[in-house]
Amino acid sequence: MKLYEFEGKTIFREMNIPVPKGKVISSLDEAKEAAAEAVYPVVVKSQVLRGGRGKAGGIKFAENEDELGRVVNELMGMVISGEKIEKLLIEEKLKISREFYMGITLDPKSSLPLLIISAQGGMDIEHVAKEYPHQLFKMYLDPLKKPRQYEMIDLLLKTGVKGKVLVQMSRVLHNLTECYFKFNAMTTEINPLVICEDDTVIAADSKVEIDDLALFRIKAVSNFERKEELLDPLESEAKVAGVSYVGMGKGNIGLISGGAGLGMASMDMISVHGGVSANFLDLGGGATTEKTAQALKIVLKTPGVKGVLLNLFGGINNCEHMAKGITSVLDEVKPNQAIVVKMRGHSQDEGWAILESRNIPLIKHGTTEEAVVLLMREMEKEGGM
Amino acid sequence: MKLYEFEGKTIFREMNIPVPKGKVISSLDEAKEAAAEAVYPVVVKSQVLRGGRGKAGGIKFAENEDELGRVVNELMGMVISGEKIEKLLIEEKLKISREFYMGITLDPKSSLPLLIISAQGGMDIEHVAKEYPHQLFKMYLDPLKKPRQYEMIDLLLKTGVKGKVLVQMSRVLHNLTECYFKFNAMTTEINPLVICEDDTVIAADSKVEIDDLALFRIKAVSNFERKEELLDPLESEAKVAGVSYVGMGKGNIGLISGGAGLGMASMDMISVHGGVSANFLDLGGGATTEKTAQALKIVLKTPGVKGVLLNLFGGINNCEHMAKGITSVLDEVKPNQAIVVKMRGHSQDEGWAILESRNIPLIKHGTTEEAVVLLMREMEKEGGM
Amino acid sequence: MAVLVQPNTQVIIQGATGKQGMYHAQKMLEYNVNLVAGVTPGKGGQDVCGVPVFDTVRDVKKHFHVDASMILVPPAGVLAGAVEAIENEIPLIVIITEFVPIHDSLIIKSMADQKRIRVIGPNTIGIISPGKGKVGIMPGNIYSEGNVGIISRSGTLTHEVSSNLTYKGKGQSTCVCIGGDPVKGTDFVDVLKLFREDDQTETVIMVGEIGGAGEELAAKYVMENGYPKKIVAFIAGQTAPEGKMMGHAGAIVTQGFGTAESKIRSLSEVGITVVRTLDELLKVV
Amino acid sequence: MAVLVQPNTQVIIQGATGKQGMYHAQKMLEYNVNLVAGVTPGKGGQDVCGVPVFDTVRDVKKHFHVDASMILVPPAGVLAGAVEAIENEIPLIVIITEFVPIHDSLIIKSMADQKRIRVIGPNTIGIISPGKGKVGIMPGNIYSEGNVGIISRSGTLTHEVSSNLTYKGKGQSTCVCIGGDPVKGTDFVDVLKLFREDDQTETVIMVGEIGGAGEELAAKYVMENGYPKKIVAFIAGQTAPEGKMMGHAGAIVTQGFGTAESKIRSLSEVGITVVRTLDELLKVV
Repeated sequence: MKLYEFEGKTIFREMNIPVPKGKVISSLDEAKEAAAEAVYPVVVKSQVLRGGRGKAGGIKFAENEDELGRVVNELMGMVISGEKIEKLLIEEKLKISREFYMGITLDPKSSLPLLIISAQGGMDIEHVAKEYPHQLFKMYLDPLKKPRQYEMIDLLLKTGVKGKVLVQMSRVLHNLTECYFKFNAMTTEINPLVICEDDTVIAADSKVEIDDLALFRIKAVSNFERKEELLDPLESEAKVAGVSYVGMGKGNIGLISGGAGLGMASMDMISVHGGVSANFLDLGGGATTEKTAQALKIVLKTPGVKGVLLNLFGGINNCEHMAKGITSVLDEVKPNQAIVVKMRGHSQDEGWAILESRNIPLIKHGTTEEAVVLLMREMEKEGGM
Repeated sequence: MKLYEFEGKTIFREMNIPVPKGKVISSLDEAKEAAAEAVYPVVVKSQVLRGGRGKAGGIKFAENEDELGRVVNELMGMVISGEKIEKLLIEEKLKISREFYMGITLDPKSSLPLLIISAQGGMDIEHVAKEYPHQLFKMYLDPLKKPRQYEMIDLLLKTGVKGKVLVQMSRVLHNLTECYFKFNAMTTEINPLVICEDDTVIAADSKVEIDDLALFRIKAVSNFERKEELLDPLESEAKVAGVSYVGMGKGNIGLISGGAGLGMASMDMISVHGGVSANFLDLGGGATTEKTAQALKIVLKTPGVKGVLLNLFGGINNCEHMAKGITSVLDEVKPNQAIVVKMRGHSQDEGWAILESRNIPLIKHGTTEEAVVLLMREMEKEGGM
Repeated sequence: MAVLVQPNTQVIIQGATGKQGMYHAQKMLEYNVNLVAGVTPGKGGQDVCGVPVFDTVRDVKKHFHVDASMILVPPAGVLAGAVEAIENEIPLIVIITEFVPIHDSLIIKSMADQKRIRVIGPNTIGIISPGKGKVGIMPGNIYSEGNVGIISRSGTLTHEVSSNLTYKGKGQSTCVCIGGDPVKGTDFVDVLKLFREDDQTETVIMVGEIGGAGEELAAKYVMENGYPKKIVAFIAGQTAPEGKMMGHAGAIVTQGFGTAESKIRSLSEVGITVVRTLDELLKVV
Repeated sequence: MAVLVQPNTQVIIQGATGKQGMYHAQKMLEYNVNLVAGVTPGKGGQDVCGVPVFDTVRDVKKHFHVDASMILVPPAGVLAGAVEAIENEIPLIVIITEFVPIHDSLIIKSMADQKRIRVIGPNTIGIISPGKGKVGIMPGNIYSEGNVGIISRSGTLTHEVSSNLTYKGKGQSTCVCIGGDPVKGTDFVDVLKLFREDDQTETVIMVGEIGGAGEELAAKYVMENGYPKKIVAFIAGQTAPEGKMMGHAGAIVTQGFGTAESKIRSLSEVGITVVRTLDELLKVV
């Protein structure tokens, strides 16, 4: 779960990471109130989850109440990379002396959290990372050991900061790592971390993403509102059924698989044979008769789908249950699209028998390629290509 | 800081320790509202910080709204061991099958937190501890390692619990230890921990004490209200001055010392020589000129005090500063009580010179006994005995 | 002699009394696995398919020597279960459960590394040495004994590749599904090291996927240490749409690797045969 | 040769740039202590009374060998400072600061025990080997060199007893103030063991207080191991009012000990001379 900037800052405040004074507004009425209270100049920041906000004009400044009104009117409702701006964060404008970067994320090579700091913060940190990697200072974090204040100071000394700024930064860094662990974050990032003209250190932005799988135990984020994303109707249906759904745009083949790996490999194979996958439904673990049936119904409803490949294994699942799910759909929907099932594993004989009794084209011992080729042939037969 | 039962239960709830459904009331109006909503029978529990509430009649039951009204009227404002009841906790009455004991506190022998459980909980646990110590099961907790669920199960198996109750208890035990560490507790205790007739496990009481020295960082308790304790006016004055004050009841000698150990030893010595300490002020670390002066003024104001012993060291403090504090009081108050100063340490020559210039009876190289004897003599001189 | 699982491996299931635990206890017994006990707190004294159940791992160890534990508990219970297995020094721990929070996996991995205990998973179908035994949930009938070692991130692709090989008459020494999560106890390199020393294994198949760095690290390992056996690799997701990154931190640590192209290039460069389709894989092994 | 502090002991002060840090740096230099450096994050490059200040303990160790650190930072900073000293393997750490949260002391003590590092305090005036050196804040002039070892929970009573002895012409080998907190790095038994082996120390004075179990544990140690030197003990607080206990847990763990009577009885029973007043102490030593 990605957090909006203002949500991340709420968490930062809780973790004693200093953030600018500010107020979130979500309507023009609130804006008026905020404008009357604000101490100018202020910065007005669009609250969106996608990146590139600054370059897209989503951040503006205002010197007085009038300007603020204008800026709010401009920004509210604007669309940035497909995301409509519905909230604005109005903050004191900092007197920036320098901009640092601080971030923690999972390093895929070591499988450890990696802390990265740089005295060259701001929007171009990726450029710095590529062109001047020696200006990035890194430290792996030990998941079993709380971060130490002195380790933070050691790391920061490399950037050349000193005195009061060093002490403040070490606290921010320490608290950011505590935040990373406490909130089960995928990423906690401050860019820029601002050193103001009076040498105070303030987190001017926040990027926090919480591990979705840990949300059940992170109470602090449970009251962050999320509008239900506007899903494709089929995607919503899949969500209700508890099936993972990936829409691929236009395509002629629907794909159901019992795992992401086999699904991706099947898509690759469909592509090799000139087919185009319309969507991909992953039954995951625990595919019951009902779940299999619902997945198949969703795929059959997909506009443009002329054929469906079910590439299944009775692993944690069971072939008999899945076969029953498939035949139940045939009874209910009577589809005219081509359907090919490749299935083996636990209770495969029982499953095969059920499918064969209904003459469903079936690959028992063949490969995924054979299944794809068979589906293509069936689709031609039905005039679907 | 000791927490009221209902406050402890707020924390328990946060830590996923099950507690009975209930409501705190602090007025008869609130009681009426609660009575209308309650599901009877209920138990009404006086919220006091001192022990022995049950035996003193501070817990009562009510079968219906009328009875509840009567019981609330009886309890509200009642005094238990000197403590006036101002809040009541009205809770569902549990259908108790068995009562366990669970507690964690610092073990003075090992200097480690000690977890204690017993299947013989309830009011008489201290009796059990004395007479049947083998019915108490104990485990030291490692301050560097989070408690493990399986260790809790291991410990609980010794009490003979099984099945669903074992699992619930292990969760309570695990969460109680997390609570102990997270809230920097001196003690976290559940007595009784109730196994209900339907095999659910519920913390029927809570005893939580937070380390006062850690309160600055325990946000959860910062909004627990505490009325300023009704202090002796001198005690309040000492509190404002930042001096530790222990009142001793009636006495003729006031004592100021630069540390608790020397203070206690001085009291012991005063007692040996037939004196009675009226109070004891500990200047602690960082005794400035002002602090010393304020402490002396407070002692001089104490009714019945005929003589004052200042038993001081310039250790973390400085003799010169303390001497200036003493003489400033003489100028301001012109006391007629006897004053004896025993003082040495950092800057002792400067300090001694100041006191000698004002003819204050001074022990330089003598013992505390010599100082006490000198004070007694001075008091006789002034006709104070 | 295959790796990790042998005919005499003594196995427990943590979470044996759940629906899946009972189902797979039955399947393991059918595959002649030495399933000595189940562990479920509060269910001590019961049995599953005749196998005794205990409250704690420590209780099991009072009665049985244990070589491996298969963890099949809900995601929120995995951390406690794995910590219990690690601190009771079970040398091989296979975490089947999917949807385990990443921070839990981080802790599990660090603790296991400290104690030199091998964790496989989470989010895996486990390990099988066909004909000898398994600590996993795979259907034994689609696997067969032979000389191909398989390392795969995906459970279904483990099934797919193994069953394809089986039907072509090519058996497997051991199939290790290392799991699909970003943080896993065991990665490609670890299993490559095992297969290197295993006399039964003649060829190794690596089944990778887009994302992560395991395949690139395996290529680096082979470059630095050579490899005495033939390795064939397949990367799934060559036509998958690109994922989205959060913040700059992700971009900084990733710096371009993780794509199918990066993996295929890295592996090819060190002389590993990289096939483009699963069927091609069958032809070159 | 006295214990813990010797003439060549090299000392740092963590918190050297604070008001008290600067004052006691000066006092230590006056006592000819080898004060090699101060540590205050953010003040690296400055100096205190001519002694260089560094940002971290690690930075100090690049330039100096360090035998001991005296910690004089505010209570909320003690945990971080002590952890830094422990993990940088300073073998002797003296925590002067009072009002340290008990849970912080628990962590400090456990970490130090694991690494076999000696922590004195918190809430102590420190250690002095008169005439040789000190890691503490005591006024050197009221101490004198000799053959009495002192162990005291109270800072002021350490001053009192030592100065009384000094004025009677009896010097001290080492005075160790173990501090007044319920959780402390070093207790009576630990220092008794040191004095046991110290040839300079002929007599040991234990200055106890009501509360805690340190005096009873010392009695137990002497009972089990004997003691080759004369021990004289004094317990302060014989006339102090009784403290209050919280809950049953306190009563269960305490079970009667901690009172002046319990301590005096325990110590007397193993043959230790227990005096009733501080003046009596002077007579029997």
